[in-house]
Amino acid sequence: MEKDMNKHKFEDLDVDKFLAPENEKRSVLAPDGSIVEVDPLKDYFCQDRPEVQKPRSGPVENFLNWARAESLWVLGFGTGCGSIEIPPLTTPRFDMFRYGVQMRATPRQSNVFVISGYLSVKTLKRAIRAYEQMPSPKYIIALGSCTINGGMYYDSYNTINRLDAYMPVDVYIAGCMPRPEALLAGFAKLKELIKAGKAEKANEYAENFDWYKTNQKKIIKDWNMPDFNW
Amino acid sequence: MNIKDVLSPFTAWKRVARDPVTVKDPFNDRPGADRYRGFHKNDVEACIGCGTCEDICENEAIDLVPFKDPISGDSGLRPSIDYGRCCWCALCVDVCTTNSLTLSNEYTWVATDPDEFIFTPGVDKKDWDENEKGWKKPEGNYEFYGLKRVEMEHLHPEERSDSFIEMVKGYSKEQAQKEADRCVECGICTATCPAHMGIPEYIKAIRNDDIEEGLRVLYETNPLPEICGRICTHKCESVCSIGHKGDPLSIRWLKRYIADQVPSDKYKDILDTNEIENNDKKIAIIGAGPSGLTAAHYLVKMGYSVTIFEQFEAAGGMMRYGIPEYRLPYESIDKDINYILSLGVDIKYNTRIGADITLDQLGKDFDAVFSGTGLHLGRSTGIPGSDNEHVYYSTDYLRKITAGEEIEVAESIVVIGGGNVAMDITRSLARMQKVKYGKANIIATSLEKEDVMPADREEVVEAREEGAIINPGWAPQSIEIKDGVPTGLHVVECNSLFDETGRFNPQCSMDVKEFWPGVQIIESIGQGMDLSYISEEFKENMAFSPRGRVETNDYFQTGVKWFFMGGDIIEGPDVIHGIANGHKAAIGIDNFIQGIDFKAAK
Amino acid sequence: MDLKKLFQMNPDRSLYPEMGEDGKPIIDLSSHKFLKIWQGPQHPGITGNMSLELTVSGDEIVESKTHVGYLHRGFEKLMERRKFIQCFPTCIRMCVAEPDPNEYILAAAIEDLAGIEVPETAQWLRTLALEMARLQILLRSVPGQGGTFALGLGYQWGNYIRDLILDRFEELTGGRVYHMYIIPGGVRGLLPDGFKKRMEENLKLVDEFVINIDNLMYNNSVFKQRAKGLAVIPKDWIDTYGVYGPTARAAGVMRDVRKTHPYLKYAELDFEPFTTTESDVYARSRVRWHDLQTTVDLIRQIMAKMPDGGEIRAETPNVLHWRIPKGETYQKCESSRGEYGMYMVTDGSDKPRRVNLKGPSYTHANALLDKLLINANIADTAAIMVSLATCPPEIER
Amino acid sequence: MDYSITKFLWTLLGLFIVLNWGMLMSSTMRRIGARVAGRYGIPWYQPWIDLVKLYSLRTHLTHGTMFYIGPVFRLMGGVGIFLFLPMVYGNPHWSNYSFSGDLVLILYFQFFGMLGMALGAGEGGQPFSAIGISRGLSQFATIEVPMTLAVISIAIQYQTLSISDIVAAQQGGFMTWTLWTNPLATGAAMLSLLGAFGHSPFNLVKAPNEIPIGPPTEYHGTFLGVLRTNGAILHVAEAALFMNLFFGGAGSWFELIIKTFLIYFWSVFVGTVFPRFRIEQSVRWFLKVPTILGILAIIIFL
Amino acid sequence: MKDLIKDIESRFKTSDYIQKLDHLAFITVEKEQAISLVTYLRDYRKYAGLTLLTAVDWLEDGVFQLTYLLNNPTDYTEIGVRVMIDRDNATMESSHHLWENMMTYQRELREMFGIDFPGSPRIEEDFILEGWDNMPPYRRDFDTKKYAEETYFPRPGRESNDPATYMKSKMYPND
Repeated sequence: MEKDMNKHKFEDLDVDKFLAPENEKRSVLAPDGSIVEVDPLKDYFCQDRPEVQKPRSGPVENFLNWARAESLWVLGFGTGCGSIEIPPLTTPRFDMFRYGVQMRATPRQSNVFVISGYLSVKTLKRAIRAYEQMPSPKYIIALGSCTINGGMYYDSYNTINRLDAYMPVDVYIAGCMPRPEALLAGFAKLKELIKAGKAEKANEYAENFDWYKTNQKKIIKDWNMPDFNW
Repeated sequence: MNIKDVLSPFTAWKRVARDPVTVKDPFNDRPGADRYRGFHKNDVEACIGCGTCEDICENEAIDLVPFKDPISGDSGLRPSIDYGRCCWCALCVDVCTTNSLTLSNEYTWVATDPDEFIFTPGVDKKDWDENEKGWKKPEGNYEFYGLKRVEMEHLHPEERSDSFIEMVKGYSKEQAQKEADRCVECGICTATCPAHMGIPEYIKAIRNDDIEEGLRVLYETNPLPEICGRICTHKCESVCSIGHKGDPLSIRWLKRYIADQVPSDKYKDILDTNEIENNDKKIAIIGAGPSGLTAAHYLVKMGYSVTIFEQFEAAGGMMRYGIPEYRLPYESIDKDINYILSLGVDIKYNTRIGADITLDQLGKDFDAVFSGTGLHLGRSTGIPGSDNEHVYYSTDYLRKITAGEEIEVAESIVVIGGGNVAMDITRSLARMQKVKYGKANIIATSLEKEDVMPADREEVVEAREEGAIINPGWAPQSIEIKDGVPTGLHVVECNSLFDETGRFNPQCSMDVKEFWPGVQIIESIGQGMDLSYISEEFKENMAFSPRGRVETNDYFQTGVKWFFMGGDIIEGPDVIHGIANGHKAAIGIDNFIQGIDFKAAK
Repeated sequence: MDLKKLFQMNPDRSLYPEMGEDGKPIIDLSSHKFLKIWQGPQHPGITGNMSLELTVSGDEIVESKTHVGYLHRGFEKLMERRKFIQCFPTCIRMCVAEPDPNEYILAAAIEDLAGIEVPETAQWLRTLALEMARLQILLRSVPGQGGTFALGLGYQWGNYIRDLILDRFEELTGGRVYHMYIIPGGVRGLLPDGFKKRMEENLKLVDEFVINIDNLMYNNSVFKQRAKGLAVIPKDWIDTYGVYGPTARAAGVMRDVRKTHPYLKYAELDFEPFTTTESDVYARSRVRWHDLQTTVDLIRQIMAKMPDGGEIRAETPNVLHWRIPKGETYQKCESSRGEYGMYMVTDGSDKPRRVNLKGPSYTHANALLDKLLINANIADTAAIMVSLATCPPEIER
Repeated sequence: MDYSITKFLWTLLGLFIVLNWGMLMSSTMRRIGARVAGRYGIPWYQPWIDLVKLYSLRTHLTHGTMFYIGPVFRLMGGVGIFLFLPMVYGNPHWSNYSFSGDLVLILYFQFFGMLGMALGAGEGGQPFSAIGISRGLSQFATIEVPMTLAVISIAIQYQTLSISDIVAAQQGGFMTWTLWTNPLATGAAMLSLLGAFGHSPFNLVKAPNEIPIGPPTEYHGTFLGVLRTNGAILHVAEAALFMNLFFGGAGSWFELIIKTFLIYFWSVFVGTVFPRFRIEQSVRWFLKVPTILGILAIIIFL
Repeated sequence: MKDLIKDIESRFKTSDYIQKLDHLAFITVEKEQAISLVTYLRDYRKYAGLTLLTAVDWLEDGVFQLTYLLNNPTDYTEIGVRVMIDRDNATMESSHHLWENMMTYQRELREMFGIDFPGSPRIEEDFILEGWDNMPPYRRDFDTKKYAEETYFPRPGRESNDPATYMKSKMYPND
């Protein structure tokens, strides 16, 4: 698992095998009677690779980093059992809003993706997609032991063992399940990193995009998306 | 639409003036509960590295990593936890044999590096090491394995105190399986066992009710299971991990259980020894004691022609002549020995080396010689009066009992010595007194206090049950002789045996005196070896320790290359060391004959 | 012109969408009258990580397909390679929100097959843990029904009290979410000192909450407008669709394992599960609200009746190599969602041969939800799902 | 009308004040809502940080020209209302570009933002955006009915379409407010205001657990920043409009702050404790009580 | 339940009857008669509810055991009907017409065990797994740990020692 493995083996992938019918090339009869060729993989998805957006330096960037740290918008996507401890954070007992952490319903408006525990292959596919849709700078908090080394499900045929091979992770929180306080501590740690300008994993993802994509496609056989759907 | 339904929701607004119920400082205000299952703590001094935590962990989160060099009863390994796997179920805490592993109530661990989450509790210092709260094994009858030993049935003291019938009844199948079920298969006992027997493996065989497999495991390292299963000093039980919070496993009785279950005519089939390939090398073995028999067994299995020279009329050595029948019946000895002999071992009884045939002659006639002549000579205390004719050595007495010779049994007897042999003679004589006089009147004493007496605890207890008085912690001063017959023993209280440097240096309070009457005194303070069969010129080629013991290499080879020695004269004294020596010497002899190089004699 | 028909609040949709012979709606996507929408897995209105493939015509759903498998970990496979004691931490995670029934049915199945009798005190403690688990989940799911209609306030109150109950769980069991308390053979600890007093304080808050939520939610005109008459389950669906627990009780069918097959100490407790016949979202939510009160009452009864000390675990063989004779059994208990059962087959080895967990969501969220969502408004999807108390991890395990 | 640069600068300053007040108001309202729930809620300065963050995001991707223009239209809606709305009565600096027919223009601007949003969000291609837009447009159409009826009613009452004149007519004490002189129109308008502010039970457009989160689903970064800027301005501007029409206007910024706060609070007061309507229920609701009130208000003054 | 079992035994080819609990019995029936028995129980013996349908893989015997667990909503008893089907040709008659929720069970069994139920609705669609191209995972001969280690490569850098082996290597390496 060396990260310099920055080459992409397209021939390994048998995309057609699992291609969903709605993603197949087809001709469509337009309302005006003309026939239009449609290739959903090209037409419906964004085709750009993610770009490395180098962080600037100086007081302005420091101020912006401060603002980014104090305004963490978390994507409301409970990927695993850890999501059971998210509601306590949004409710009176722990109230994460006072720390500037808020929930958002759509990836386009979120900065923080809390991977709450194990990821099945099926969810990983959606999680990657949600992550790629999030605007940069974006951060991932891996909640629970399963994200670190498989946790309880280390021998399951359907859950990944190491999240860092598929998505760039900023902060790990050990526990099964971690208490809400631990998650708050995770947010605090993330804030610290952002303020120090060290939370640039989104750029790391863009730099090693091919490496990540190769890893992802090794296990997500039913890819059913164009490579660059970012 | 009901107007109440419009208005009643607004009652919620009454809460607007209340103070928020939020935890103000979530990182400090709310520590984990007293029983919280947080991060691991381990008392590395109490931990023995048995690895039950690793076995029970369903996530393979626990590794055993080296912490220090292993010693008997401590594997030197300590659990290391991968928090990328742990699920905080605390089963590892509940199963811990020493109760050293606990969980703290600390629960926050945030890091940027995923490789950081592996640590060895107690070794790698963490903030929560001093945390008193957290999960500990629940109190009460909450055990993952039996802590109570399955009681071995003994003959009742009244039934046994006047007979030499075997007093230990042995386990039934249910009892044995229940006892075997307690084993946690840590394997720490294996290192402590001098013969390094595969203890967990044969216990597992009992559990699986696979006696044949059990016997095969036994014979890998020990060809005298019937004997060992009765009289082994079971050092393994002293380090048994279950023993840290409960009774250790009855490893010895389980071994006996296996051997007892198999009829002797099935041995060859089970152990696959019906056909043994022979080579033309010949080995001589001096003494049919445990080490000699063991060496003979393994050598004959390797294909050598083995001849044993035994001075008495029956094989077994100290096992037969040193241990009373109520502990080790002769049938059991015969069962083991007959099997070994049936493999093709030639035995010459009543043949004494030095007298009937010289050692040099053996060396010429045979390719290698193993000697396991053991400790047969009694030792004297040397106190005034000990040269009296009514003062005996226990070894002689025990041999005579076995041989069926007539011996003197006085009405009152004093035994000096606190070892197992002393208990044997005490209990034997107590039985004979009971037969002869109707009651036992025998007192045994030792230098050591009761808690450090060398004899096995159960021996002492049983001896008392049988009417003998065991009164340890006294130093014999002199034997009072009246008219050429002893009348008793003068003793003073002995406070300590060893000084600070560990040297033997008994300290007595001379003013605390006792006098124990007895017309017969038995000395049982250890045995000496008889090396008279080794000629002086021979001895020149051998190395001796300053205390007069023969020095050998790891394979019990002496300075004379073809001469191997083992058993009580080298290590011990006990059966299991003899067996271990015999086994290893057999390997050594094999290597020697095949010309495989191993470390030469020291 | 039929004026009555024009002003009818809920138009008659019994013939729409048109159904084919195979019972499926006839939908022609190319007609541009239908739109396919995937609701979930990343969707705030989904109970957990699952998704619905909805075909909508306007705001109206004409076909729904439940897609699960986002949380599949293969527990049943994993438990086949774990020893019985090792199944215990594994099993709990099958349904995260209410873990104790998982623990209980595993323990009950193992004890039944191995023939172990659980001590009296342990049985009381198990009953207490199960009722506390029901209490904490009902404190979420009762106001959660309001949450699906964007009434988040009750959810906030309920969750706070739930956190307090979880504190009690932490005291009793050492865990906040995964309690790992009901171990095969018994339980893992007696009540800590002062537990009953603190629990009683929390129960007073629950009593207050019950009244507040009644004022806020059940006597709320908008809530009533939305929930009443929504997703009615006819009584004759109960058996053909496999409807359990409060959902069945809202349709007037008594389904409560605590009453029909009293386990643990339920036979000694005095309670009567609430039933009603409206069978809509409001009725189902109302049944849960009554369940909440029943549970509070049960916890009080348990705390009054249970012995203070005693044995907490029966003697079992060494758990490191515990073999259970060949056999099969089906053990069940009443979770907050309904009958929660485990089918276990053993083959005499130290690991189960097959474990199959059957939760009510398996039928509720698949066949029943697919059926109920037809003709529903897309805005009501979340409400219908929550009213059926779907818990995705127990569907796919 | 004064078109001088000074006037423009004063208006800009007013816009700045309104923007900041809008953000403070929104965070305060959220804190009040949090109090009812029993928690603290966001810090009062959170909207500013959010705004800085949104404008500083590095990724901006677009789904087409209309996607860009949508937020701009939306902002125009908010700023448009502000521009033609006199903020502080009797002070030429704060009367903005109010003119004699501004009431009609403002009603138009209210719809303008929604239309712009529809165009932009439609370009985003998200089905949930489309559903949100269709809901938003149909609901807003029905909100406008009682609203317009109320406005017509007071226009008839005061015989003017100039907001400044309406405010002027209400001067002279508490009891001269439209609230008392025309309670039916006020009622109709205050009920339709619940819909205009988009709190429960009328927050169908963004409905997070139904159609996450409606039209702005695809909007992020600067686009969302613009939308939120507009939100802050729009809420104050709408509240100020109602203040001017029904609650006697404001004699000073302080009075404006108090009154807009209370007017906005009215929607929060209802929204916190009521769930959300379904779209057809919402439409029916606006067409029932508020519309009838509005019609009655007109009938009375005819 | 004894009467019921007698009745069943007289009508169908059954074996291996076990009364597990007072309210729970298991009985094995021949494959050809399985659906008729289940239908009989549902229609004539009031076993109207389907508690579960699942399979057990008896790899050694080369059969799959299907268990139809039915419940009686009137007297709350349960009966488990076991059917042994050939493992190599794992096909079973579909019974989706009996219960609306049956097709979900059959879809799961098809996916996780590879047991086919021809005619069951949506039987070909993925249920839980997506893009799975290996052996059905619930079969006994599928080694989940091996698959997981090869596919998801656990974090390296861990090694463990067995106490007995470690002590041997350190204390008496030559024996």
